[in-house]
Amino acid sequence: MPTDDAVERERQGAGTPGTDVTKDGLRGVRPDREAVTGVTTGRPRGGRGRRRRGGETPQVPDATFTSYYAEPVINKPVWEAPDIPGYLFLGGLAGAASLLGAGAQRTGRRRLERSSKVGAVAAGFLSLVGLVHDLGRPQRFLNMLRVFKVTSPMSVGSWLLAGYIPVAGAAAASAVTGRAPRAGAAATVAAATLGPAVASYTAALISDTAVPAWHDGYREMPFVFVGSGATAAGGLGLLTAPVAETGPARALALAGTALELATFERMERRLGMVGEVYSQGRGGAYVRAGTLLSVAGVVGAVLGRRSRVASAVCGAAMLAASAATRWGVFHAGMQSADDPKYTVVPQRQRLEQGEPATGTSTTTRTPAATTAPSEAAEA
Amino acid sequence: MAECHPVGFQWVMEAKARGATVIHVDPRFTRTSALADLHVPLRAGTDIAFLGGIINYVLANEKDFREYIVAYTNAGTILTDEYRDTEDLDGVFSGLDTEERTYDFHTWQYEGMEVQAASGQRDQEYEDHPGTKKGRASSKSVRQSGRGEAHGSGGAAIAGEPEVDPTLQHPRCVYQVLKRHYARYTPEMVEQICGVPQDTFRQVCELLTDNSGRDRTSAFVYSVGWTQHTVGVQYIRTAAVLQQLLGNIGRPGGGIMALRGHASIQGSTDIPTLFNLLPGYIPMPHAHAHMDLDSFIEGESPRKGYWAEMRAYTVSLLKAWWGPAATPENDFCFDYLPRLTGSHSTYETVMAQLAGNCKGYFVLGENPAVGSANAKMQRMGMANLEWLVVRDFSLIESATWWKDGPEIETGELRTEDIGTEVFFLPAAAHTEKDGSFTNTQRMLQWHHQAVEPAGDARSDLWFAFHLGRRIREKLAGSTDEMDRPLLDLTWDYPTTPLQSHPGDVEPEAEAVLAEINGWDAEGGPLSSYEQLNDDGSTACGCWIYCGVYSDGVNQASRRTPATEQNWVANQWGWAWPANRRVLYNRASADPDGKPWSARKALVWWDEEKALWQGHDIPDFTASKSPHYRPPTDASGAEALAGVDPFVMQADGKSWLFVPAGLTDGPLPTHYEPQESPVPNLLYSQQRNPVRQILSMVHPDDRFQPSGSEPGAEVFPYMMSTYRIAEHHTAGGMSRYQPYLAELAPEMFCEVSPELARERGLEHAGWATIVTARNCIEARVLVTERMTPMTINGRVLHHVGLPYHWGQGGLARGDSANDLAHLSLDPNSHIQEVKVGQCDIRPGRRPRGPARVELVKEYQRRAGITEHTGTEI
Amino acid sequence: MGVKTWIEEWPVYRQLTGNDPLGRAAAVKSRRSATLAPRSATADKVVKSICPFCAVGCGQNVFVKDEKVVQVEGDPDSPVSRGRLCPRGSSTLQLVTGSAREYKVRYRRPHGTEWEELDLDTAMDMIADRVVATRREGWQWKSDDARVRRTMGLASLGGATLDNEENYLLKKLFTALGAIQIENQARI
Amino acid sequence: MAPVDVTIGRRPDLTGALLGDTDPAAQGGWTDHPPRMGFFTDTSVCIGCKACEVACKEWNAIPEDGLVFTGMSMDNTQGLGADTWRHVAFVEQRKPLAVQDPGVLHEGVDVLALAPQGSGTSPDEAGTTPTTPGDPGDLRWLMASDVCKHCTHAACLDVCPTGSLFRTEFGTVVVQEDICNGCGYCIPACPYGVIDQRKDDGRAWKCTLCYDRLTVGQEPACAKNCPTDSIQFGPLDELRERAGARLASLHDGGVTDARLYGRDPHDGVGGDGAFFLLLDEPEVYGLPPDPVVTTRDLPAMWRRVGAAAATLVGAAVAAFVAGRRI
Repeated sequence: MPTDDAVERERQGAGTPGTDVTKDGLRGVRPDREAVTGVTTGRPRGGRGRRRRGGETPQVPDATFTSYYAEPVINKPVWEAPDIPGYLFLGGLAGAASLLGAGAQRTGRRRLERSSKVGAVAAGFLSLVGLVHDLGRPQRFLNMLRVFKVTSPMSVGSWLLAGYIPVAGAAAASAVTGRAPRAGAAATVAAATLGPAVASYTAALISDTAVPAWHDGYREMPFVFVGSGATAAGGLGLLTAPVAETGPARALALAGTALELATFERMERRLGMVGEVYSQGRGGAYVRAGTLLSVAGVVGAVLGRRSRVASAVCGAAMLAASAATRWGVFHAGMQSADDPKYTVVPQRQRLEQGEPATGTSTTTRTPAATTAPSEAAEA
Repeated sequence: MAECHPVGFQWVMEAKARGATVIHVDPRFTRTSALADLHVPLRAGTDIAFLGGIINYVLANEKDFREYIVAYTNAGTILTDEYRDTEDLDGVFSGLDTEERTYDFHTWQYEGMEVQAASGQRDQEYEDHPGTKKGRASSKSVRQSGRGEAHGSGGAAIAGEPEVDPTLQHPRCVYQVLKRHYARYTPEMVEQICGVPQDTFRQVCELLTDNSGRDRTSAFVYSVGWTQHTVGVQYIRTAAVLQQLLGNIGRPGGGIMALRGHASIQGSTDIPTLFNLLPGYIPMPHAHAHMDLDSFIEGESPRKGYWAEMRAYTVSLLKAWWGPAATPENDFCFDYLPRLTGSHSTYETVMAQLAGNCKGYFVLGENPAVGSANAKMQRMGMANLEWLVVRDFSLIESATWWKDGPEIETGELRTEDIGTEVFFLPAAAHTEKDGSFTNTQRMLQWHHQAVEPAGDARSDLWFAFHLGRRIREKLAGSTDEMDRPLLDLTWDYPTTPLQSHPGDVEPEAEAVLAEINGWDAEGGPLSSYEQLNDDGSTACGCWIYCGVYSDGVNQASRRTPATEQNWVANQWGWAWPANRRVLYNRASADPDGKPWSARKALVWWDEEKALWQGHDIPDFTASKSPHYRPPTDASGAEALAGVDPFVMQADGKSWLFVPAGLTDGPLPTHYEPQESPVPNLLYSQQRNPVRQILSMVHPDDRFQPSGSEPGAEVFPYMMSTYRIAEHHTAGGMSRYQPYLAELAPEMFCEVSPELARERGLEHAGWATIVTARNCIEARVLVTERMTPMTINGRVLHHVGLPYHWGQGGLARGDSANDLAHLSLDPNSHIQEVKVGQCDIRPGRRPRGPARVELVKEYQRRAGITEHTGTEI
Repeated sequence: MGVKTWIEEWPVYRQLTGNDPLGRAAAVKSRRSATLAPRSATADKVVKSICPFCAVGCGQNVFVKDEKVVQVEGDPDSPVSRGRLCPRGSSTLQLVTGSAREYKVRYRRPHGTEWEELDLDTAMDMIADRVVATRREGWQWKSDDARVRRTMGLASLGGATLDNEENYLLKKLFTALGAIQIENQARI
Repeated sequence: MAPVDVTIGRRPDLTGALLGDTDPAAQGGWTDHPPRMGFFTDTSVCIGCKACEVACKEWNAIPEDGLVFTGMSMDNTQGLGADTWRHVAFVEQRKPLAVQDPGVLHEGVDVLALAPQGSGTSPDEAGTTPTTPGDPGDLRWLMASDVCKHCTHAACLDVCPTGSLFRTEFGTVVVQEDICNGCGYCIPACPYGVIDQRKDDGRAWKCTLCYDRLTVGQEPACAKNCPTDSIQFGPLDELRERAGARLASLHDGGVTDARLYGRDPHDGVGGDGAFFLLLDEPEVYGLPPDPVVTTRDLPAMWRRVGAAAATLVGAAVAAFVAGRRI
């Protein structure tokens, strides 16, 4: 028994670390940080039977989860609604609307073109407003362009928006005024090129955090987001364009909704326990509302495609659906950040399965190969 | 220690790193316990039983360091046959006067010797001393005045040579008396009294004794957990007995270390702002008819040891204070010293305030409205003053009680009715003034002024100096005899102009230090108290500090880095006496002057050089050979032999048995606290029979029934007050600061889960704690660190009460000291706040008059009267 | 600042031209970061001191800049503390410079309900007057026939937080006044 | 869209830019830089005095962080944040510390009834300071001073869009207060919950490892004040070596619970610049058991974003193709 050995060592004064005062001074100084507690005593020998009853040690019910007084492990985002969910929603709307606008221009759907382009620049701009409004120091917004960081989706997004809003604006202006059609066309192409990026980068933005429900959903989140964006853009088209021009909008909304619902479902399933935040609490309520609204919107839009009113109502429902999805994702993420179990349990499971997160494969030499672990994880 | 002195605790950790075992004995599991190897919870108030049990173990198993105790202690000294132990008298010693509640110590003496005096209570036997003029002052008043602090420098008066049996076999020798006295402190008894399981207790005994002796030493560390009891001095005495038996005094790694709570609390005892002492532990004179300097010295000082030179110390002090006015003809102005008549401690002062006799009050860097026992009485006392001066950094509770004190809320006081005139003067911080602190190791360290104080803030040096200057100016020309001491006072300190306050000057602290150090007839600085004369040719403000300004150099400001000197670090600051770091370190060598063992060498006799040498400065006459034996007519230091390490003691020995100097017995004996849940299992004597309570009877200070007395069940729980790492004492320096306030923002109490369940206390909720004095509320911290104890077959719970809070500052709450009573240690007059009885109930306390009513209801339920708990 | 400098200070430019293409370190160091200097290094003087809290007596270094205390740290030279400080000692800067410090004399007249301001000089004079009067009122030459030569009218509490020199002057003054009810925390 | 492996990294080798054992200062373009500095916090000698919390606040002039009594043992600070850069955790457990004898006995107490989630119970739902079920005669009180980990791969820094957060020449991670615009991105990015936004100020704040002091060779305030040397500061290589030796000596001494946290340069954040010796699982102290820098997955994220964007384009084209019919 190590106890007794330790005690015995101490007693004999042999083999113990120690210093002696001698006539010549102090011998063998050891710093205080080398102190060890609980090695020099033993529990009283002869046993303390009444204190040591074996076999009664209860277990914490959920043995895989302990925490520090139920305090969250990560700090919850300080982002607030409506700024940030609005930013996510409007970005998606803008990006997809730019595509719709370009297509409408190409296929000669003037009303759809105009409303999509105006909607795109307005949404893009408001998205920016939401972002800036949420800053702790809004007057320092320009610092976003101080640096270009590929590692920061927000940086990438800021540069994107900085490029996108002027071209989307130019495209819209040309479409509305009919002036400078060639420049307008070029701007339209540019906006349509940047649009998909604007619609999708926000998925990377929220996934590139330690918020379990966001980060762990990074594989599906971009598809959820572009799907949601497409639904919104389609909805905008349905709401604003005459029935004759809404075909592509309806189709886009249909595709968007299908994509969104399918990938969302897949994401929730894959997330397992963490995915429950998407069906619980405030986040879950928004997500359910989004699903209902988008399904209702799409079904209504298809069935009522001849009715201007029905189309408009369904378009509005789709916009609301897209917004609700973003609000839902936003709040679900907050919920997952607030409860330590969403952080601890998956990590603990990883460890228990002997698959800790590592960077060991960085022995690879090429930069591209640095992605290997996540690829492997995906497989 | 980790709680209250974290930086000091690094040395405990260092010792652990070197293999030391750390045992923490405390009712609570604290930060210290967390790092200790063994935590031993014991019932608060039973330390003497615990330590006494270890003494019994040592004696019964002959684990004592025999050579050490034979040579260096009074183990072999034979006592008079009149002595009766607690064994004979069921818990009291011979000489108890039950009327006066005092002991006559005459029967505690050594065989064949005349009446002797000792350091603690030297004036006790003033009346008996041959050569003193008989007066009529009550010896009771003298005994009650108490001189616990005089232990600070030790000292004892002995006339004649005691009979000694070096074989320790004589039935009346101290060793045998000790053995009989502690024989009943068996492991079984320790378990029943203290709640410490026998196997744990045995382990402590074994660890301690195995680690003591020639090759090893053990140290004891205590704080106010020991002093704040009705038997506080005897707690420390018990440790002293044990450490003597084990040979752990005067040796490296040994000793008993008091961890004191304030930067210069040691200094304020050495240079005492205490009623019963003059600087350097010279007692304040008691009132005796026709007492002059000679009879004072005769009555107070011994023949042998350094205290034999008390006349030189006293005369030099009088010369420092009254300079040219102090002449041999006028007894060096000895008559200028005011005289004591009994105890005038802070608690008597409060009674005097309540009685209307004490009308003016200075509160200087202290917060009695929170920090003193039964703080309500402190506030009520202040409300009865004519004027109050508070000097502090912030508007502490002691300055603001008249507008926001608890009694305003209960309606017991009304601001408009309070006639006290209050002056609040902002104080300067240590960074704004020069001066020295004396730390808990008796080491003076100088702090230099960094900046001048701003606004009206001034140093207390400035305050004292200018107050004295103004008073002297106002009285200038007075012919009234009562003003002579003021007008003759030497008060002409050099000053420095304050740059930021034109016209204002600051006295020079170093000049004051020079006066404390003292000078010779030519005004040259002294370097040692051995140079002091009793003819008025030397002046010295505090003889034990003599040498701190030797060579005209401020030794307290020496700062040779630790890394550039040996491990004793004598070149950092200056420690009294004579810069010695380990007191009585002659005992680190055997009688022949050789270190007891190679690995425990500290000082030793170098035959070749015929000098004491070592790492530390020898606390011994450097050239005195171990083989020196004094001639029979020698006196003073010369009368000490080469084997007498305890140079302040009259016999040069350390005392296992204290024949004189303590008011409450020559040997520590376990008594139950003033308020206890159990009867004393050792004797029928329940409490310390001479504990100090009677002068304190007051309606706001009712005691509770104890043990099996009816009504005791109304207050079923033990309580202790204490400090935590996050705050400083009464909070004046911590609760007002955001960074500390946020660490412990509210008053809380600590209770075990068992107690919480028993009383329905909610974790992180509120509880009300009630005693016969007051009730307070606190947040509840339910923690397994508080453990129930089985005492005498009954499960007992402790309520832990940190006492830092008050109504002021950022971190607020009720003051635990409002619950405490005023039952004091008779030697030191320190209150018993480390153990009491209380009730605890869920929820917040009543507001307004209902708070007072709740306390009264408890008093009624417990049947409390003014006589409760005052039994002898 | 010229356009060239402006551009050269633009981290994007530094990203493109320097060693930090990802813009995570050298390229993005700000002007403030480039000119950081700790106040413990820029102080005018370092004054040796001792911690004012408990009696362990830890060494402190007090850093002074422009006649203001700007930092208080443990003194590594001290054999007592080796440069370390506990939470209370660590808060010394806030203790001596914080907002809780009072710098004005306050006066509460008898039966008053609020503090009033008072000039320090006046306050000292008033206090001296009261000491003289109260001392005389409480004066005793004798008690039970024994000479006592003292006043019971005034008392003092405090000293454990004060310097030795301060305690010395206080004890000296109070004793000369004949006041004996002089106490401090050591009793408590 | 630019995935991470674009060719802008022409001069420095960007191997390990997002994970793995690298020299972060060199990665950041600091040539000739001093050794990487860090903390080794050995909680086995921590006495929980909180000197580090106060020293940190004094040096960095951090605002007071709330006067709240928590019921979390002696911890009223609760966690790291904008106004708390050092946080001492207090954990009361029914577990033995080697062969230390705590002397307590709580036989009749069902800690699970009092705190159903054990130490994971929030104090307001607990009847006692939440503890870990175990033998009623066991008790240990763990204390640990937490701080920013100064990760080798720091997500906060990676996601910062302004370059306010940057890697210093000492390999530490510092917020530049003259740059931060309070976007808040770094806050959820941190896998440890270290950095946070100061509400009235808007900017993000965290431990700087006393960057200003380091520039003149001074020790960070917390490490300097630590009464028992629980917080050790120095070149990371030295600290890692010392920690290994310390771990071995604790294991030899029977403190088998001791483990190092954040020392392994191959963990999910490439090793911490401030690492710890713990006496229980990390989550017991409020630390994530297996943290990963979120940007490890960023390349995959960008690819997914690219794919999603392409899908959107495809959907739009299809919509116009199909739109003629529906």
